[in-house]
Amino acid sequence: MDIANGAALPDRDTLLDWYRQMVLIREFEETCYDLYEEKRITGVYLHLYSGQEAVGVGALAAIEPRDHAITAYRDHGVALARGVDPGPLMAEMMGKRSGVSGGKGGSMHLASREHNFWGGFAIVGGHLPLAAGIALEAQYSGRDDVVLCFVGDGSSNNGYFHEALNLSAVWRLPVVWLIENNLYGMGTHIDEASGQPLLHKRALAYGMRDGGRIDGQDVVAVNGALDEAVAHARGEGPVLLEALTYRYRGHGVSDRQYNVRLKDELEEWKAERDPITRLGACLEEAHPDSRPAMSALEQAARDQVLAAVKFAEESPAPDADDLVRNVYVE
Amino acid sequence: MDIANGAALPDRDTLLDWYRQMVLIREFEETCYDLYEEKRITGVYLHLYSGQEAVGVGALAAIEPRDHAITAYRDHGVALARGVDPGPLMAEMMGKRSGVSGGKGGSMHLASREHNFWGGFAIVGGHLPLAAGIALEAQYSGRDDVVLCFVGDGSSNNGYFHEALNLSAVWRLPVVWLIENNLYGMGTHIDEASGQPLLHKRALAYGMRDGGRIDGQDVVAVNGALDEAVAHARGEGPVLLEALTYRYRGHGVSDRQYNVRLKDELEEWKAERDPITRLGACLEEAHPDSRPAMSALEQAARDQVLAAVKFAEESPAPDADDLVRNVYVE
Amino acid sequence: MAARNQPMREALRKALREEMLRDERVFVMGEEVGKWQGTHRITRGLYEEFGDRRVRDTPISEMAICGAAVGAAMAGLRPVAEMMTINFAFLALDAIVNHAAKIRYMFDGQFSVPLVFRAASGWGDQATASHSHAPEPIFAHFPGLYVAAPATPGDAYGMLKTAIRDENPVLFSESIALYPKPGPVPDDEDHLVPVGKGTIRREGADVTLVAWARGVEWSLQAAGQLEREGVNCEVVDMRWLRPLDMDLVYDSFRKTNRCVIVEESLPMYSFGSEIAAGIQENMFDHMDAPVKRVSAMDLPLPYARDIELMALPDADKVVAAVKEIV
Amino acid sequence: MAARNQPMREALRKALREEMLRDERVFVMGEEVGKWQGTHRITRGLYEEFGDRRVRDTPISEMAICGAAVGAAMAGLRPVAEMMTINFAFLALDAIVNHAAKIRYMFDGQFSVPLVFRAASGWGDQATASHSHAPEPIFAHFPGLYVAAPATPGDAYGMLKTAIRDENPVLFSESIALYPKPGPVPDDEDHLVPVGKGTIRREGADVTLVAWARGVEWSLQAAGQLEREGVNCEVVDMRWLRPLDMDLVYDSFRKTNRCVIVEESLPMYSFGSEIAAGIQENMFDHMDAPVKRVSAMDLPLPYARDIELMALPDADKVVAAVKEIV
Ligand SMILES: Cc1ncc(C[n+]2csc(CCOP(=O)(O)OP(=O)(O)O)c2C)c(N)n1
Ligand SMILES: Cc1ncc(C[n+]2csc(CCOP(=O)(O)OP(=O)(O)O)c2C)c(N)n1
Ligand SMILES: [Mg+2]
Ligand SMILES: [Mg+2]
Repeated sequence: MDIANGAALPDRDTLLDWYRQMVLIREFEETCYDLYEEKRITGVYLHLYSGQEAVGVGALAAIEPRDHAITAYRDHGVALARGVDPGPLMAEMMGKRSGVSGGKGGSMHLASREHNFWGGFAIVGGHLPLAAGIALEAQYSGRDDVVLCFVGDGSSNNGYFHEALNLSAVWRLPVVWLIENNLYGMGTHIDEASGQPLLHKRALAYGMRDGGRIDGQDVVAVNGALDEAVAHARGEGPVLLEALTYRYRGHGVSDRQYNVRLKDELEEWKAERDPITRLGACLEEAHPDSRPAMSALEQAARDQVLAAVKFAEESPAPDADDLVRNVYVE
Repeated sequence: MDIANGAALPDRDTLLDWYRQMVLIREFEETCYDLYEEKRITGVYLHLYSGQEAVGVGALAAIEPRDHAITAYRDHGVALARGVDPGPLMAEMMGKRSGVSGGKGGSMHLASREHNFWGGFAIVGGHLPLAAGIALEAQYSGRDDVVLCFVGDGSSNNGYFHEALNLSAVWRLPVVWLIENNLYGMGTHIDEASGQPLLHKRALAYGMRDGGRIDGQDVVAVNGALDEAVAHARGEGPVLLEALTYRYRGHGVSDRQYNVRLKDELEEWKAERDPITRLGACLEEAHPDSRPAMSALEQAARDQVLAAVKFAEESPAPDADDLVRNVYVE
Repeated sequence: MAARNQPMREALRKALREEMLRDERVFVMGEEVGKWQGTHRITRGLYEEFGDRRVRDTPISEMAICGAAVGAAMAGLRPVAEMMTINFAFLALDAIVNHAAKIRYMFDGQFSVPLVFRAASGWGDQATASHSHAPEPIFAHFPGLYVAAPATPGDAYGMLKTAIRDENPVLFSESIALYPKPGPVPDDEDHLVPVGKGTIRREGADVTLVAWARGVEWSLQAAGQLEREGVNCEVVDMRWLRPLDMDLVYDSFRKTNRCVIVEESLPMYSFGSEIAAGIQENMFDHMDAPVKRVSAMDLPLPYARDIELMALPDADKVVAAVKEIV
Repeated sequence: MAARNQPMREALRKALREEMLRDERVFVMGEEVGKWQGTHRITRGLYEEFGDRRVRDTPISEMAICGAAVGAAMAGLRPVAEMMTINFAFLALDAIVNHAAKIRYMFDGQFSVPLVFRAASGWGDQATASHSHAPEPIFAHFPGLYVAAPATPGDAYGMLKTAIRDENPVLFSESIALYPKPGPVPDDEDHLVPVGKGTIRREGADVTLVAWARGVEWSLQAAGQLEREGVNCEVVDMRWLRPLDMDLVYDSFRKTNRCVIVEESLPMYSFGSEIAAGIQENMFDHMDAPVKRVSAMDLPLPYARDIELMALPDADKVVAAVKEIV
């Protein structure tokens, strides 16, 4: 259950801050799950990040506020780790006007321009060239911002992946392509979807830096690998790497069978590699006095999410005027 | 100027037959060029194979009649090497009803079902999944046919390439993916279009056999590499390899600058690596008596192409009935 | 003919299964169609029954799915390729239009492309803008392809069979909202609905409602409401967006001299546009009033439930449109 | 206003160059736009003048070209991305429709996407089925995007400037057949043609011809022929396929009470359908005859020159259509 694997541990405050983010994400996601069961969140799409927290938190800790993050529809965790307020995020889930996207985007289309969090995209692979374009703007403007682009393992077999990664290599764009390899597309295992299951090796096809495969359940390892990748992207050009991880709530709410289908695998990941448990254990070992702080963070997460739900439920829904607004810039 | 590089040479008849095909292609292409200048062939697209003959001839010699060939719009040479009669091919260039595609397809859309030559496709990358599908039919039906799919270097940066190659790997389809790397898309050099200029290395991204990079101006080397690749495809699954080659007539007839733009490079390829000159020299060295036979083949090629032009010009054009025929199977 | 009441989902599954049993060349491919049982459960049980040779899970590769289906069809198989939702067919537009639809013509009949692209279509249910479309009209713009869009389980059954047996490529649109809705499905394995033939769903003398897929349901509901107010609607279900059964529309219009077109698609360059244009061109002397169109509002679809539904057609909007012209 | 006679090709180049000089954020990207000087020579000389930062050759990657343009636009640049021909935009339909056109709405105004997709369009010249399209109507089906299609060099100049300066994504269609045709180009670097405004190309009282791009030329030719026979045509150039200047059409129709729609596109679910539907709906009481449509024949385009031209519209077909209704 150890993490960091001998690498130098960040200081206590840093670890605690990561712990804070990870328990906040977990609490937020599990609350979403319950709210959906209670039909307080509706719709057909809701893809939860439970289990993958270390990837988002460890990766986003490696970039600066001026840098950029973009992801697919499994976007709650990335939004939270990027520092977006849970209230407007929860309001978005509930389709409220106070949601980050005015209730028009929903779970799959969170974004916060002020946090340089660019979304939240629902077409597999569709956000990859957007990441390249955002990086191009930085390069074009002579800044050294980096774009961190999260990519699903299943998405890496789509044409967008090939074209966007190649373009980023040809133009030496400052993008870190981080594959969150949670082993599955929806139900299809990576071994049955990809001729090359070691996805990071695809870097060679673009002549770009191969950042390797990392343990995505180890927030310290993720952060370390991302630090390197970000430094490379900032100076030299794109990097591709993958983090091995696992989703606890199946593909999304439409996936009613997730806890039956692969029961043993799921239980094993939860029991042996849970990223929060592992970070907690590591903290306790390195800083035996940190249990109370951790408990306080857990309680704070619960309070924060409760407040977010309250904020969301009390917010007004959009109306007929909102419906027709922002089709175009007028 | 030597070829085969120490590999065992095929017998005299084989070499002479390859010589026959290569001079026929060259004669056909150069005649097309002249006919276009004289406006006896019209339109905007005509992409000639002059300079690349060894790739098509060497590769197609490695497959059987029951196997399959498919390519892009630079398709005249592949059609001829597959054994399609020059008459209906030339008639197609001239938009005649006696053309292989009834005058409706033109230069870019040659095909001959009876030769298992599947075309002739004009959208970059578009024929790659078709090749996978044709291979699937063979596999599905329990036959061991192989599909030989020609791919342009520039096309290898398109989404179709990624998706089709990956699918072929996942399903272990019997396809040989042969990149004809003539260094350019239209005007863009491979180094500026591909993050990985050693295109054969992209095999790793699909976990498929890497057939390496071969000298595409050496028909014996091409044939040897393809023999291996075809054997692998027939038994094990897909292979990716590339042949380094050069086009003598620029991208196509719209490319009016080809002989100015890269004059030195062009002259060097012609002078040092011409595939016909090299095969001729090799034949003379290995079989000093073969000059008269070669001359006869050259004359035969001229006669054949002349006859093809005559056939084409004397053929009737399609009419209003042809215009509306074959939109659907009625 | 004997029939059994079944949801459209089951009717489609039955048609697929029977056609696979009937013809060894028919196979299914697409994302999650096999082990996962199909996202919309249309292929449920087929993987277990037919195995992975004939029920083929694919990577998330729409261009390759559609393109490989074209190649396999050219070579003699009869692929049924599933687009998990029709939105993803946007990524494969080139394979569908520039390849499937044109290969026969480009090579002057050397090849045929007997395949079906099944695509789950429509919106509602907060799927948001990029997952909420009924864009069938843009596919039906192109010759070489047929476009099917059944409104009832019986038609879904018969039309899918027709599509599979036909020698031409068919974009087969299935309305997600209709999947659970039941209706009679004929007990006849050779029940075929001819390509390009619409049908009258309800006879009436005052106004013709022309619709497809979900539009038929809204039209029938509106017709019910209007009947109570003394307006007698005839409901024409076009069933195919290409070819279009304009004769059927004209026959009805000759009787009613009034028409409202009802569809789930966006309003511009759409089904309503085409039908209205055809009526005014060919039935000019029979027109007692302008033809009206009811469609989705001209905007991307938002997530929030209330405003999402405002943007969609419904029976009330159809009633209001009819009232404008009677 | 002073003007110079120039081919449309030069007018476009001039607009691009001036906008690049005016606004450092404007840049050009696409296949062969740089060193090769642009396949259609619209970007000729720009690479030499502006360098490879602002004139960017790309791999053959339409999805990435369009998608990267979206990202760069969201981030504050003003990309002008070239599709070598509009057919290749089929490969990028998802980036254009599901991303460029919807991002503003999906995120409720957090982002804007100020970009231009320039696309060389049209057919003729034996480019064959997969390279011969005027599919603008399928793009104009979708809200969130504007669709521009100039018919004259002056408009090409002013509309491209408008498109580049506008805050919304624009699909800018350029008819390949019109590239070499000359016409007056205003000597005014701020000459802008407002989004969604059509224009009257020729005044007349008997019939309204509604057209765009090449359709305008065929209409004007037909109007010339018809004048000699005493039929006086008004020619409306719509200029934008989205938004549509229907008021202009209606104003003209109120005068003429007759209309023929002329376009290069395929006939079904097309521009003609939309305009005809609008007229009958809103001008019913002004209609003296059905609205007629002249478009390409409903088939893929063949290679052979003679039959290819048969399939396309021309002035004679317009004349014949007008004669049916006067
Ligand atoms: C182009 C496209 N095809 C299919 C889908 C349907 N779909 C949504 S998510 C998904 C699986 C993606 O898997 P992966 O990239 O591994 O991401 P994960 O859900 O595991 O985070 C699929 C097939 C889609 N949204 N877009
Ligand atoms: C999807 C698509 N994009 C662009 C084009 C225009 N185009 C035609 S050929 C070509 C270059 C292809 O280069 P390569 O694949 O190397 O083939 P080569 O011409 O060298 O044989 C381009 C860009 C096209 N036909 N299709
Ligand atoms: Mg995954
Ligand atoms: Mg090339």
